[in-house]
Amino acid sequence: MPINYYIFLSIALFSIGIVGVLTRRNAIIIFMCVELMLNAVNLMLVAFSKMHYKAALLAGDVNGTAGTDGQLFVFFIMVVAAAEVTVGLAIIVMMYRNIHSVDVNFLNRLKH
Amino acid sequence: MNITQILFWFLSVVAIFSALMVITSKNPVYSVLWLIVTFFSISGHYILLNAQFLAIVNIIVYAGAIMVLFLFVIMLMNLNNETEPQKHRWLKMAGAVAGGCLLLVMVAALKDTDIKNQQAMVNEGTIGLIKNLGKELFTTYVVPFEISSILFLSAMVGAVVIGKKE
Amino acid sequence: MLRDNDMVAFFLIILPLLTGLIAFSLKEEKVVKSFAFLSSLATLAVSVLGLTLMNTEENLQFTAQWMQPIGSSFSLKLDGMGQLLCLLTAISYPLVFLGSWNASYKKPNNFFALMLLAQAGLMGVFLATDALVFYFFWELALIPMYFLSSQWGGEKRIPVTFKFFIYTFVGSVLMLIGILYIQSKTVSHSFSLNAFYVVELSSKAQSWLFWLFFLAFAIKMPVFPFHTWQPDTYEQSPTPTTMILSGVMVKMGLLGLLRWLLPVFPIASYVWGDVVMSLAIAGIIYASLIAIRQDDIKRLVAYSSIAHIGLMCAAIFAENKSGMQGVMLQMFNHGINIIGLWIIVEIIERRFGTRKMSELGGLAQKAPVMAIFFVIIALANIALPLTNAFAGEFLMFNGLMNAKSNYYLWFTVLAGLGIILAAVYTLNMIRRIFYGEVNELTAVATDLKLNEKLALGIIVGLIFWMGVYPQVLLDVTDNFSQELVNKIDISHLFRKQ
Amino acid sequence: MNALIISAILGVVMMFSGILLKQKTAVRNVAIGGIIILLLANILEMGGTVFFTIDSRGMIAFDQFALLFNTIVFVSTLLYLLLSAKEIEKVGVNYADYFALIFFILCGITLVSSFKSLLILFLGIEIISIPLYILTGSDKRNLKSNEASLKYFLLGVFSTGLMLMGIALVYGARGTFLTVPDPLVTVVPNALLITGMSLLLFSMAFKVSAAPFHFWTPDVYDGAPTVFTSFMATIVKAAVFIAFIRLFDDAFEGLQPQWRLWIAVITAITLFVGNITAVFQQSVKRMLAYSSIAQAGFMLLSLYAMNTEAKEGLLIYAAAYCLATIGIFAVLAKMNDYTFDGFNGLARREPLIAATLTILLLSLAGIPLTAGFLAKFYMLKATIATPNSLWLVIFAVLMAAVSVYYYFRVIQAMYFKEGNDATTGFSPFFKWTMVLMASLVILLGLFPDLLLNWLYF
Amino acid sequence: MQNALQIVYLIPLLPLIGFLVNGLGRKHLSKSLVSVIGSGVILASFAMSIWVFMQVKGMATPYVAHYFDFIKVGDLKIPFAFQVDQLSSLFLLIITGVGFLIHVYSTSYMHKEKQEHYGRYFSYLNLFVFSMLLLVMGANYVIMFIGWEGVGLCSYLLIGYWFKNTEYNKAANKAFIMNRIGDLAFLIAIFWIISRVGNVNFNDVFAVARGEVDLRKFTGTDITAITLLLFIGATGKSAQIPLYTWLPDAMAGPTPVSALIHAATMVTAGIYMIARSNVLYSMSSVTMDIVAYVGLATALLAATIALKQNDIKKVLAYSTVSQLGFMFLALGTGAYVAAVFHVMTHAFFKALLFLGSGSVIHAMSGEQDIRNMGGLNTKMKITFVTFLIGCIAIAGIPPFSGFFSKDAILLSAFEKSPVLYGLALFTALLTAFYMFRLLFLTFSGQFRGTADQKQHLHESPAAITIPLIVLAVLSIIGGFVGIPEVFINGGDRIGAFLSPVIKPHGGHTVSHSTEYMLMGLSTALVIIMIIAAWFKFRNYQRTEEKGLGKVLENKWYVDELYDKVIVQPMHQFGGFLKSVIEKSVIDGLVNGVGRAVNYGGRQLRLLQSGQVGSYILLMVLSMVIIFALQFFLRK
Repeated sequence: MPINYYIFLSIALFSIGIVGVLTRRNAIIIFMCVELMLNAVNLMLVAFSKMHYKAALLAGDVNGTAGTDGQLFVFFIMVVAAAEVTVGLAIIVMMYRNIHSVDVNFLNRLKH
Repeated sequence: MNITQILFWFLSVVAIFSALMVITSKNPVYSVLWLIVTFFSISGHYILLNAQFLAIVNIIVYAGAIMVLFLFVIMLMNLNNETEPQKHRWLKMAGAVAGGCLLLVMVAALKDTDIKNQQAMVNEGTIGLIKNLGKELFTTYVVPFEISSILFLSAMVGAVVIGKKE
Repeated sequence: MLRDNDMVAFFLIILPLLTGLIAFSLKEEKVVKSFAFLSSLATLAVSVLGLTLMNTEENLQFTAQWMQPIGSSFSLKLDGMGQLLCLLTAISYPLVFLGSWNASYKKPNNFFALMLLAQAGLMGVFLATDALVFYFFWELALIPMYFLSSQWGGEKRIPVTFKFFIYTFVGSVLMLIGILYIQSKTVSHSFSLNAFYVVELSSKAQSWLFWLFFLAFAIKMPVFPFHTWQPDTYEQSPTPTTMILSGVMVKMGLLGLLRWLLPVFPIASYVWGDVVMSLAIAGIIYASLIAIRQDDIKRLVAYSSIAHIGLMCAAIFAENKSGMQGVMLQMFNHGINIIGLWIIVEIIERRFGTRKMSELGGLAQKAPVMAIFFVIIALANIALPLTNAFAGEFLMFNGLMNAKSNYYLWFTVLAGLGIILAAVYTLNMIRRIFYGEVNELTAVATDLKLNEKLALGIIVGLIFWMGVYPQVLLDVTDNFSQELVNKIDISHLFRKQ
Repeated sequence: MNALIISAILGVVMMFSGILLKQKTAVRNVAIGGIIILLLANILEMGGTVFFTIDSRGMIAFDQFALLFNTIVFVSTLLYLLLSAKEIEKVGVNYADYFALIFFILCGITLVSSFKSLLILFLGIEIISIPLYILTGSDKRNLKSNEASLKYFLLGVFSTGLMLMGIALVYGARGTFLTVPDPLVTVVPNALLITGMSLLLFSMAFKVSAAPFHFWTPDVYDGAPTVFTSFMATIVKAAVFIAFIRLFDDAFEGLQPQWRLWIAVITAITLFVGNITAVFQQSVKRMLAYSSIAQAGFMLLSLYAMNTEAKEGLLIYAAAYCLATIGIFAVLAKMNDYTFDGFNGLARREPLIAATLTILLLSLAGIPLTAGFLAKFYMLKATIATPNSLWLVIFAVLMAAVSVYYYFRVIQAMYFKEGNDATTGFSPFFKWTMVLMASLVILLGLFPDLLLNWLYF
Repeated sequence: MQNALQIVYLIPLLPLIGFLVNGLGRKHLSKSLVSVIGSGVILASFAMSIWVFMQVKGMATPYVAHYFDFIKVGDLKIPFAFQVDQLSSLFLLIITGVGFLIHVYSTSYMHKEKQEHYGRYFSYLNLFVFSMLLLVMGANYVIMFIGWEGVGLCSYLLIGYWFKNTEYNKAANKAFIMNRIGDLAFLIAIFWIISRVGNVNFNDVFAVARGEVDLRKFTGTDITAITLLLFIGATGKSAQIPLYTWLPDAMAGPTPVSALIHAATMVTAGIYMIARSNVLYSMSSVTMDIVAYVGLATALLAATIALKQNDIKKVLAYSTVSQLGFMFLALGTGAYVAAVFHVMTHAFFKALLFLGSGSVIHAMSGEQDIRNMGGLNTKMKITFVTFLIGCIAIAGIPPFSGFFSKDAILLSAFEKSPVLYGLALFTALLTAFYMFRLLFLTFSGQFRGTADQKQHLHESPAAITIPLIVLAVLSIIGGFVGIPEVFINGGDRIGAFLSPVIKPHGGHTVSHSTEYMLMGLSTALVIIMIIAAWFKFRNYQRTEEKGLGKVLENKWYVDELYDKVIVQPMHQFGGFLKSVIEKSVIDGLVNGVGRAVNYGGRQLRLLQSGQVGSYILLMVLSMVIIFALQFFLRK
């Protein structure tokens, strides 16, 4: 597949994630939209990984591992995302315990 | 148009549609579910790209573990349509327009790259197999791998600190 | 090679610096007062020593390695102007301490320590031949002054001195940019003064660099219209601080012009000379007219100082030897005179609790000695012949008259109006404070105390000495002025074209 | 490598020390001992003694620059712990865990100061960020702390998203995550690379709180427990700066025409927003938050100039800024009243504290004889050496003059105003540590070579 | 005999010593000691001056004594040097001689002062003499200027001698400031000279002016400018239009001071200066005309004012202004010698008149208004007689001194233009009229003062009358040194004496018969005026002045005009600068920057809304903008 398709698809997903972050007030949903953004990145990385692999093959590097790093990076992103989710949800829950809401607009004691 | 292309377009449409549903669903639970759909379609793309390991991990870790965690939390808080806070209409518009603009400029920027004619190899290529990836991960990438354990440790300590009752 | 003599410059800085730091730890008021006084005397001795050593073939230089990688070194030089201004600083301090001996301050240790630190800073500014060192001391002199004024000053001291601080700070950081730019253009990437003198700058670059530097100096002097911090600050500061501020510190700006501006940007100085002179001379008249309308003695003296500095600034840009020598002489003499005035103002303020001329009067009956001293110093301040300021002003006017500018006659005449206006406000001040009938406030006045007499006596002695034989100071700076005039001579550029 | 591994181990040690040691003093001493070990190990590595030789396949490079920066960080952390470790007690019950998190952050800092791969950068940033989210929210019953934590988290992960997108695009263009690409493979600057670089620029700007990505900073710094604000506003921020400059120096040097202007614009906006907004603040803590934005603006100049002086200057800046801000925060943490009025009359009650605080504030304001001056000096010097940058320099110094305004408000309050707010006592140890801080600031201000010579031996 | 010139420095030094001793010791020295020192040093100087006078008589070139370099900058060398020649030695005599008499007079006149003020007074007098000697002895313009300002200072100090009185102090200030205006012009002239000649020594300057030095040269403009500036300086010191108003006010000082400073010596400094610079003046006809016209106008104006003044000293003061005007007329017509001659005779009779008036005031217990006097001739015979001699002398009746000097001036005016002559003659007649008005009002008729004053009327003591007598004698015979050639062959001794300094200008173009006729005319008219005055004021009745009389009494309202046109506007402008420009504009601008920053801070922090959504929105928007610009700019 042409790499452009993947790029545009990823960017579209990424932008949808951003729009979600911008349009929602629920902290959890916002967080989920960020996860969506991360997944868009993952998709793009995998696509690039295969693109570089193909390029390496075309260049004659038959046994090469070109492109594995992209997929491994996705792996690390997942690891980090998991860790983030742990911490993030903990924070959201802590917040909820205190103000019984997950609405980020309630968060305005700190301003100016 | 071969089957791969058909699958590609199908998965793309599903992914985008479900992503849009994530951000537009009023009920948080639906959002989670649509997000899971999105993840599945992305996993489909992985499989299409012959990145089987990632496809599986994506489903297990993301759709399986993480999203369930989200679902748990949402259920725990008993969030639903009624409790879902809504932004002002024009704020939403502003957000959508801003995001749309970002999409536009990025697309505009990237549409003419010199790699636009390069292909991503689909259906073939072995690097996405767990054997290759595992070898790489435990040789070249062993240092980052170990480092990510520190990340987990700190996340764990953090979760304990935040979650522990005083 | 470091010769023994070369340490003089270093001692001039290190002596007040160390004693200043020590003074922080002294608690007893009498002790710290005496300590500071002795320290200032020691500095004076060193400075006089420096003066006597001037006849050696080379000027006294001190260089120590410091910040080598960025092209700086801790280098000092006791050239003619340095000797003169260090002498002024060194003389001022004992006079200030002596003249305000009777005043008492809370936390005297901090007060005197900061005074001494300021002295170190001033000395450094006058001696530095490395732009970075110069900048360091420039700020170092400012900080203690700020604290002195803010802590021991009048009612509105905090906003007023803060304005002073920010104002000068803005000026100095702009100068810092200029310094950095020039440094980057020097061949050896050095901050040394000599490298600055030979740096090749386009006339356009000179122009904007000129203004960056000039702004810093203009604020410090201050030159109209950058002067508005000055009367307020002088008014609000404790008088010993005001003495140093007006007597010595404003000379930093003049020194800056003479050492760091004119020789580094000869072309721009020539091009912008008329503008600067116009500003300076506008300032003379402006400040004098305002001084006429003042009721507060401190403010009056402050405005008169602006006028005097304006003349010096204008004379500098006359760019000839007469003007330079006049400025040199006047820098010293203005310092002496204005310190004398402040000493008396402080005495008046301490005795009567007011500085309003409208509330004073008839002091000459009760305190004739004070009146005599005041009249002599005030008249010296308006440059009566045979007092110290005359020769300086004479040379400055002569410089103006011989300036290369097309408007030299106008400048001279307008600046000359300043002398007339100076007479107006000075005589009115004398009349309103000392003459006329006594009122209930001044009826109980007493005359000067011994220490005050001593301080003022020394000042009056200097006034006449320098008035009758100014040559003694002119000789000190003669070489310096000549070299300066040679450096800023750009006539060879015109010949080429 | 010494520091990386030892700091990770120390993190684990601290985790267990909470269980094993009942005495809080003991935990504290372990932490302080640990940081000293860390420091020594790092200094030994600077001298060439490496305990662990692990092949990171070119992803991590502990060069002299990184090691020196680590030293600065460890010294700062040591001083931070000496001054503020006691204050951490007040935050919550998980005393040892906070130290553990701090050590994990240090581990992250060693990563971001020495990365050669975008992956390591990413991991390092995350290792720094995740504990910080926690530390920010560690005062659990305080709503402000909660709020700060959640804001920081949401904005943080958003910026992580941007960073990852950037990394992905750069990977797409270059085919590798290494920041120093194979010189044989020349990649012409294409849209992919530039977009990726820009996204990395944005996310790094976010991390260093450069305007207009700075919005989290005041709220988070204000809401977080003061001791942790101190840590994240200084050491962490400096570390991210090092990462920033390393990233752009290594990876995007060839793209300078594409990013230099934007850095300049961001620098100017940051300076403006930071300084101007700080002017009107009533709380010293919030003022310091804005001031940290302002200082970031100055540090960004090093990025803009990107020459030897800029890099040296950034080290000095990091040191100067960390020392001064840590000291000020340490005092602030002991105050009852965080407004400017809370400092009224401090000079009368605590002359030594006031004097040292004054020196630190002067350093922040960039007054000569302090390290802060030299730091700014280096920045300006580096910037002025680059062509067409005069406007930026003049703007920067004018803003520096504005900064004098709010720093001096504290000095004015301490020295020139009367007040009787009884502050909790400062122990002699605290006082002498403050004196040490102030002396370091002055020493560094007089002899920057003491620090910089380490770079070249 | 060479010695006299070698120790010429003693002449000014002695008064200086007197000043220092009296000034520093004023609290400790007794009054008599102060008197002895004060007068003694002047006497010694006078003796020295005579000695010097003897020696310079035949000297062809001036003697210059160089002491040290006052200022030396590059090529500019200003030596501290004295120059003794015929002109200065003549002035030395006048200054020390008249000065000494006035010192003696003062010992009695001021004896009621407190001890320390007495000492102060004498020290001021000595300082004044010192300054005046410096002025005339200076070998260059700068030393002259030093003395020039010095006499201004002493004038200031002495006018304000009674410092409790605010009006006096204001008069003192006025004197100093108006002098300073002139001084400024003088200074600029000096600088101008320096810029052309390179130094200010008289000899060098005149040599350049005469074209005796190659390379350096004055242009016509230079000469005119320099001479005009010098003349402006002279108008300040010598109380000419427009800077004359200080002199009448200066009468606030003790009467001997008025005699010494404001009649005999200081005000003649301007004459001396122009006479000294005659080489320059002769080269500029424009300046000469201006000098002549200003002099004449001043003479006329002051004479008209003097007609209606009632303060005895004010009349004398305006008379002084008027006489000085005459002298300038002489200078302007090129009759330098006549001017110097008139300076000398004027010194005698004006000092005499002032001292006489002092004697009267003394007797009248401080009363100065002549409307309250009258009939003093019987009570104060010596004073009356000497005063009468003074009046005759000033009125210009032969053979009293004033006649010869005034006649020389009139003649020179006539040579220039009959119109000038006519106006000058008219002024001379006015002089006779108002002087005799003064005389008659004071001494003849009935006593119009209070009974108390009448009781105290008495002749003054010897210390007062002796100087009067001496001056009276001088007023009578002083004119003989300048008897014109018409009368005696080999006359005009003063002209001959001064010829090395002031080159005699040709010879008279007027025939002897015309000269006789003019003399006769003026003498006759003067006598008629005196008689008219006698009839008018023999029995004076006080009346209110109306019309022109009132204008004259109020001195043409010149003071008021100056106040309205110069002083008040300046004051108001100063106030405007202080309260509007300084406060609102300049400081307002500076503070405005601060306020703007503050305002910016207040507004900008509102961006920090506390809302996560808006933060992200702003971030995304910035990103969009940067991206857009990035790619837009690249294309």
